[in-house]
Amino acid sequence: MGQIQLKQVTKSFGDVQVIPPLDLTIEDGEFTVFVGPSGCGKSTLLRLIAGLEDITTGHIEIDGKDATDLVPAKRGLAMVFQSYALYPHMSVRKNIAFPLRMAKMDPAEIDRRVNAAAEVLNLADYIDRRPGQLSGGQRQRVAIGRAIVREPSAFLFDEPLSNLDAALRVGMRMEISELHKKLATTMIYVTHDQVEAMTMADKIVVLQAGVIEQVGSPLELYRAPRNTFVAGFIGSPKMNLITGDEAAKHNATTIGIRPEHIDVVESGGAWTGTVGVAEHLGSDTFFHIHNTGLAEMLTVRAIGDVSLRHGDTIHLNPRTEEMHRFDADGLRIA
Amino acid sequence: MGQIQLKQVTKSFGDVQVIPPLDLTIEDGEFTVFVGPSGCGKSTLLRLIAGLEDITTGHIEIDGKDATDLVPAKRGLAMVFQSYALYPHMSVRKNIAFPLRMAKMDPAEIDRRVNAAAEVLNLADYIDRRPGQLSGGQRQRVAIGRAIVREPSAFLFDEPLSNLDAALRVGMRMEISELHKKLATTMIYVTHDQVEAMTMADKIVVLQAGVIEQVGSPLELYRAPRNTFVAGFIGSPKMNLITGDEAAKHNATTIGIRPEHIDVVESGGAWTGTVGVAEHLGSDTFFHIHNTGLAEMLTVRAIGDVSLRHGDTIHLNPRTEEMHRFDADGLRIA
Amino acid sequence: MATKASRSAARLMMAPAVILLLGWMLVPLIMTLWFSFRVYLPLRGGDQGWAGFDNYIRFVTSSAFWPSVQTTLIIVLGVLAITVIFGILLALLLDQPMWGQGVVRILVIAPFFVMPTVSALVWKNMFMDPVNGLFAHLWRFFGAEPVSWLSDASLPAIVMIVSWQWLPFATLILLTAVQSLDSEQLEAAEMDGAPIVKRFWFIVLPHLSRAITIVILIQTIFLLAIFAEIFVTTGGAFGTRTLSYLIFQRVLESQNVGLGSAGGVYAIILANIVAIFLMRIVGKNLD
Amino acid sequence: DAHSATITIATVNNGDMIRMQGYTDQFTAETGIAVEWVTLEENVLRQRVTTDITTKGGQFDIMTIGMYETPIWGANDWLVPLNDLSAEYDVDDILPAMRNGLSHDGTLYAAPFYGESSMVMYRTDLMEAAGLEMPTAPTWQFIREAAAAMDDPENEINGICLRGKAGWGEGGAFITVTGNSFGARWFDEEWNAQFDQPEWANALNFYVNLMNDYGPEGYATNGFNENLSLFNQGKCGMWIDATVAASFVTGADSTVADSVGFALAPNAEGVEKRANWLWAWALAIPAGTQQEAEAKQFIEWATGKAYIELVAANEGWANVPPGARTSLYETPEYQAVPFAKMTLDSINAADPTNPTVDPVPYVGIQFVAIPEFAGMATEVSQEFSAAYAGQQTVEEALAKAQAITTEVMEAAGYR
Amino acid sequence: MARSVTPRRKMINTTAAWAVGLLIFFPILWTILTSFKTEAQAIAAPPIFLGFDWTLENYSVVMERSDYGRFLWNSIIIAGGSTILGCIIAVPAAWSMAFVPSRRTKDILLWMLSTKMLPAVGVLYPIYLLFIEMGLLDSRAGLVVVLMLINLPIIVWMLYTYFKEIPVEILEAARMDGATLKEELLYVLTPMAIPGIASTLLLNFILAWNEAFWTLNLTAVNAAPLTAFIASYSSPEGLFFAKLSAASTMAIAPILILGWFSQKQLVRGLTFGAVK
Ligand SMILES: Nc1ncnc2c1ncn2[C@@H]1O[C@H](COP(=O)(O)OP(=O)(O)OP(=O)(O)O)[C@@H](O)[C@H]1O
Ligand SMILES: Nc1ncnc2c1ncn2[C@@H]1O[C@H](COP(=O)(O)OP(=O)(O)OP(=O)(O)O)[C@@H](O)[C@H]1O
Ligand SMILES: [Mg+2]
Ligand SMILES: [Mg+2]
Repeated sequence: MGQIQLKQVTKSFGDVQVIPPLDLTIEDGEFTVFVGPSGCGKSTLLRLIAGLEDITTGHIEIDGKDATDLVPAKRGLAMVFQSYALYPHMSVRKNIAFPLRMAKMDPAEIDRRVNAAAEVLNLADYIDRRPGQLSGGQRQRVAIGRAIVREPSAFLFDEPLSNLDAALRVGMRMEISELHKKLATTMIYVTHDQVEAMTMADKIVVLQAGVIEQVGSPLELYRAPRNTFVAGFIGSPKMNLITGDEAAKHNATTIGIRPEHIDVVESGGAWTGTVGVAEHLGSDTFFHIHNTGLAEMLTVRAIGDVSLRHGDTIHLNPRTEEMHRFDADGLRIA
Repeated sequence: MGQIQLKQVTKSFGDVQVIPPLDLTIEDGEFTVFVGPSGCGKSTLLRLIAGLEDITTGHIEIDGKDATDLVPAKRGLAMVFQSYALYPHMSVRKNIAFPLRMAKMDPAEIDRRVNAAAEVLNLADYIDRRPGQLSGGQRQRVAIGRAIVREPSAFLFDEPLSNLDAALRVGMRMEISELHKKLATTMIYVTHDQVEAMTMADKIVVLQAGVIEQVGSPLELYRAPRNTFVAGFIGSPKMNLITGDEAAKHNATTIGIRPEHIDVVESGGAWTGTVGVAEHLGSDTFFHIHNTGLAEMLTVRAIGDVSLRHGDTIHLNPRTEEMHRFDADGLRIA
Repeated sequence: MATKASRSAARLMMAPAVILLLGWMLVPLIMTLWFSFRVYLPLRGGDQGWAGFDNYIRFVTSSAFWPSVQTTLIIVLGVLAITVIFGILLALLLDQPMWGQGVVRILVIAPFFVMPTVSALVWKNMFMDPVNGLFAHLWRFFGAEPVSWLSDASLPAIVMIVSWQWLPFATLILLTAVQSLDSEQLEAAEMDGAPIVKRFWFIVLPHLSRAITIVILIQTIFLLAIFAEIFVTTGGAFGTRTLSYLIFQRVLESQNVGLGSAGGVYAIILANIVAIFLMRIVGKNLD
Repeated sequence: DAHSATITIATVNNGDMIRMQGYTDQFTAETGIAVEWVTLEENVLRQRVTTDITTKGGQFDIMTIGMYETPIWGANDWLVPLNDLSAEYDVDDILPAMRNGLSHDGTLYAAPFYGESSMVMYRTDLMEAAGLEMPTAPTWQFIREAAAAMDDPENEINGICLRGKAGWGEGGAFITVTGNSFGARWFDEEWNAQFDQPEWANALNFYVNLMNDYGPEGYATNGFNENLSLFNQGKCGMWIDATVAASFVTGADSTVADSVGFALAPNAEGVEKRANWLWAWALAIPAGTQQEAEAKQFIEWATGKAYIELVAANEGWANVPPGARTSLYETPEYQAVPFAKMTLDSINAADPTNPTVDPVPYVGIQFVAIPEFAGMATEVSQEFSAAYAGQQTVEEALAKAQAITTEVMEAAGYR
Repeated sequence: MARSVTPRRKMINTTAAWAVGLLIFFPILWTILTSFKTEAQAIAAPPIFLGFDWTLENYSVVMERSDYGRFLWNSIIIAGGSTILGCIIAVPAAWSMAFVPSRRTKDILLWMLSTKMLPAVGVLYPIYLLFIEMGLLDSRAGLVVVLMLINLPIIVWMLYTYFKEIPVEILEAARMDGATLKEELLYVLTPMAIPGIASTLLLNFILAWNEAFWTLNLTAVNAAPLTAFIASYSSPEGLFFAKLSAASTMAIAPILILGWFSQKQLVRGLTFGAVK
């Protein structure tokens, strides 16, 4: 169980309305990701759901029951914080057991649940250490463990991986995805890393300044961004957004073409330019291309190692079927 | 000028030898990157070169002259620190001018050089601000500016980008590359991000526990890793390393195949498995595959969006020409 | 950062402070030790010769010795208890959002600025005086018999005066510590179902333990030496004679420097016992 | 030369001394000698000057000391003998009791600035209302009767106010003279402490009962100042204390100035010694000062007859420093001051060389002029104060006093 | 992220905090008020809070009786001098401890603190004799040295904790940039530690200002600070509450005012740099 509904929810801090009226439904078992630029209200929204902030107007329903005025502990939600928010003076075991102790659960049952969670999260070896003696990834796992044992109806994650280094982030990302598969519990996940959003989400909610720009599955957003904001935000490297004459040719104010949808050809091709920086990763090569006659610099991805270097001339062919068109308001032209 | 030679250099902290005897030559004008896991001694090595730590035994030569006992300031090297290490109480201008003031340079000449550096690094607009009023990227640029003005014979960078967020990191990475092109000065760059290593380096030095595992150009390391450690370290996602029967088939103890060198096919194929996690990025799809009959889980990259999901059966064809073979000691078999 | 050059520079730069303090410790200490083995009576013309351990024996066997140790400990522990407990409560209160926080903070710190002599005088005369003191008026207003604080409740009165002076210090250290508590930890506990009292007990208090240690360490150092407060208020009467006041009486009132010096040596020993004890805890609790 | 000389004087923050500071400009104008004052509270002053004199610190050219310190310091040759003062200063005019008390082996070491004994001050209006009349020489029994009659807690009037504050010069002095008037003494002729004798028990029990019954709240912490302010506020029927208080209780700060009467300090029935003490604040010159001549000049000025006239001219006769000079008491104007006669009688009733009923080996009435006394008596008085405060019984206090005294006397080698 | 609170909650906090703050401040406030009363009003029953005839008479009496300016000046010189001298000695020591730590660093630091436990009354005689010997009695220089020594452990400790917050890398950067040790301390470390040094200076200024044992015992005239000034008002004959209050106010006012203007540094300083 874990359906969450926001109905005309707003939030103001003093006189500043951070969230204008907003409606959103998160279905039971869904993995929903909130993305958006810094300060757009992702954390605020999550905290409203958690009950850590009072909503200014509107209603929140959890599993169909009004939870607007419920204290956090009574909402049956568990939260994993960016800073992990572990209790530094308690061992891993005590950290994980804390919510159960607070619920005055039977000690034997507490033990059972803590051990089960430690098992699932591979924490058994560290169970008697303090958080200070753990690595970032291990700490994150403890935080998740503390959330799991409560068997909440939904998990809330606020940028849980942003303090980890790249390699660990990839690992933890998969662990959380697998956990979601295993538990099938509703999860709401805040991030500003669009790779995390794309790989983990069942449903992505793109926010800007407290307003929902688009809601949909990752591939829906990738394939049909509703506006230039979403187009620029989803996909890495960023979609090339081209204005001016080239766009006019396609009856649009702006056209968008992703780097991976531009082919490097031996000769000919629609566009020609010079290579600025060529980044050879082995698996791929990224070219940053100048002097194409377009107003904007282009980014192009070539598969494998393409031996063009700084200053070379490059011929490019955009795949027109993958092109996105936007009108003067930045909205997608179907 | 800026050739740096380490001859039989060792470093011990107390009784712990962190760097066993090590020889390394960095050629003038080269962009050398030190990579390796955390704690392998990258920073220590850089600090030995800088003179911020005494070497325990061995010699360091800069431009052919013994610099072993020279104080840092006399080595003609400039260092850019991970934390930027700007002087918070000085304006950008004063920060950049500081090494020149210490060298008792003529004020007019100081001005000229500072302005030139600010020009190159696009800092002119912030020249009178304090570091506290700058963004991370701008601070990093100031740190570089402070290094540039001294016209050192080599630059030393210790993870200069690790405090920046992903997007900025990409930008600064390119700026540093371009700077290297412009100045053509020796640069030694420490990172543990292998994408940075691949895209920036002329020469990568892979370290493990103070020992050099391999030295070579990025693509050399990508194409012909000398051992399993380098193979696993260079390339993202990591190379699949497979042991057991499958390896024996190829007369090796371990075989390696990169995710991008395994093709997903409709049917047939050498290997068959079930999809564990499928990460759909739009531009690529990463599959983590179980039950292939191999001892290890496989990671596979498919270009574009491939609509296989968790639990689906997948057919794979490794490109045998891209396969790497390693012996029982983990060394490459030619 | 540790090259040979910087290490030797460090040694050199530490030297002045270390040498000065060593001198400040050793010179008086040696002189005190010397006096303590002499019959030294200034009013009888000074040094009267070797005393052996007489001074030491006389000092501990004096009926005043153990009570004075006890008084010292009561005052130190009493003040520590009050300042720590009220300091925590005040820190929690001041951490809350409010109007005029800066002004309130200044009001709370103010007692720290007041010279111990002045504060003792003010408390003694204007508050604790059983006839004209403000407390006496207050007691009478409620129909109670005024208390002669400095005789009938002398130790509590001194503990109160000293606590008033040190409460700001404790409050501020604890406030800084409270402010450094990651609010996410409290929110996590809230989500975990811990009510406010349990959040205090399980999260806030353990977080404050380091700050509490520091309060205890520094206050103890200062409290072992309090003098003016006692000199001004009770002059050591009514069971308020601390060890350092007893030494004062021996040296200055009785003009027996030898005996007082022996007391001084005992005080140093006591201080060091306390110090070692404290530093054990602090050593563990610092960084 | 004298014109650039500056002398430094350590003094106590008493009203008379502070008044004198106000007049030092005149001294400087007359002599060209500048004066620097170090004014300190009595206890601090004592601690400060004792340290300085015993270590020969040389911080002061003149010190304000009392009758207790002078003979001891004089005996150690720490003070400059005042045997060559000018003729016009008229040393012989100093009251004999004062002169004896401030001398050692017949040499004067300090010049009295003012002197005092103790006496009874009482409220004539309250006595009258109670239908009693104060004899000139009352007994303790009468004092108790009168206290009972005047005690009026309803109107915040205590029958009697007495010193209880710890400190040898405060409550210590008072209880010692009370002891004298009950026939008690500190030591017998072999320096044996006498607190185990019945006279002390009688004296202390009488005092405690009297104060518990008719004394103010918290008298155990009351000293001269506290009692003065109580009396001035009209909260005491009687007060037995220093004769110098007379000018304050009849002065401007007093609410009862018009109805104060005076009587000799009391004695217990059948005991010939009264509870009189003898004290002087005197100016002395530490040996070794570079400014001996200037210091003498100042002493002659401050303790001379002219100064008394100067104050009389400016502030009235009631405010001149009392108790030092015979001539003052022969001045008709001063004889008109209500407390003059009683002060002189009280001073004359005190005999430092023969302070107790039974013979003693020491000099001093409210103190014992030996170096160990101050420390020892302070501790003893602290035990007594604890008894006043009800923290221990009179018997316990006396037992402790006996132990403390014996301990000190043994340590000091008297026995 | 601090949670937002309702105005009602804030109002309750404000009321409670102000009540407690005023209660703690009350003795000082009462002293200041009393200093403007006449002696009779000062002991009036019931006590008069504000409705009295404000008078400056007590202040003029005090000013007339003692040379307040000289006491004040001595206090400033002694407290200021000892603090600055202490800083000059402590900065290099703290630098060493913070940036070139050795196994004994912590022991040395704790040893330094333990020297503060020496009972002052026990060593008055030796020190007095030393002072006579060296001719330092009643000299500001002597007091500056003594108070400096008393506070040195605290100064070293505070600076040490502040310096530890400064990343070593910045000093290393200066070294790479060619700064000598002296330049490193002068141009980089000290300016960066200014807030910490300011707090240290302030706190030790207060501690030195309020030190009453040595300042009283080692001075007479020339070097006597405000602690000696107050010792002449503590219990004279007669009514003295108002004059005592005036003198007390004059003794603590400079520090109160200083505290008011520098409360931020002070708050930092009062925590001895020990807690962040
Ligand atoms: N307690 C608060 N008081 C006032 N304004 C606040 C408060 N909390 C958040 N805000 C404001 O609300 C807006 C949304 O903040 P929020 O933290 O939700 O953004 P975010 O999307 O989580 O950003 P980030 O990616 O940086 O974490 C911001 O403009 C922020 O300044
Ligand atoms: N001052 C020191 N004293 C003792 N050991 C040290 C010191 N500095 C570094 N080490 C040890 O030397 C080894 C190498 O450290 P170094 O900092 O060079 O690693 P690194 O490769 O830079 O790691 P990272 O990627 O985490 O920065 C580590 O094991 C570290 O613990
Ligand atoms: Mg956020
Ligand atoms: Mg490193």
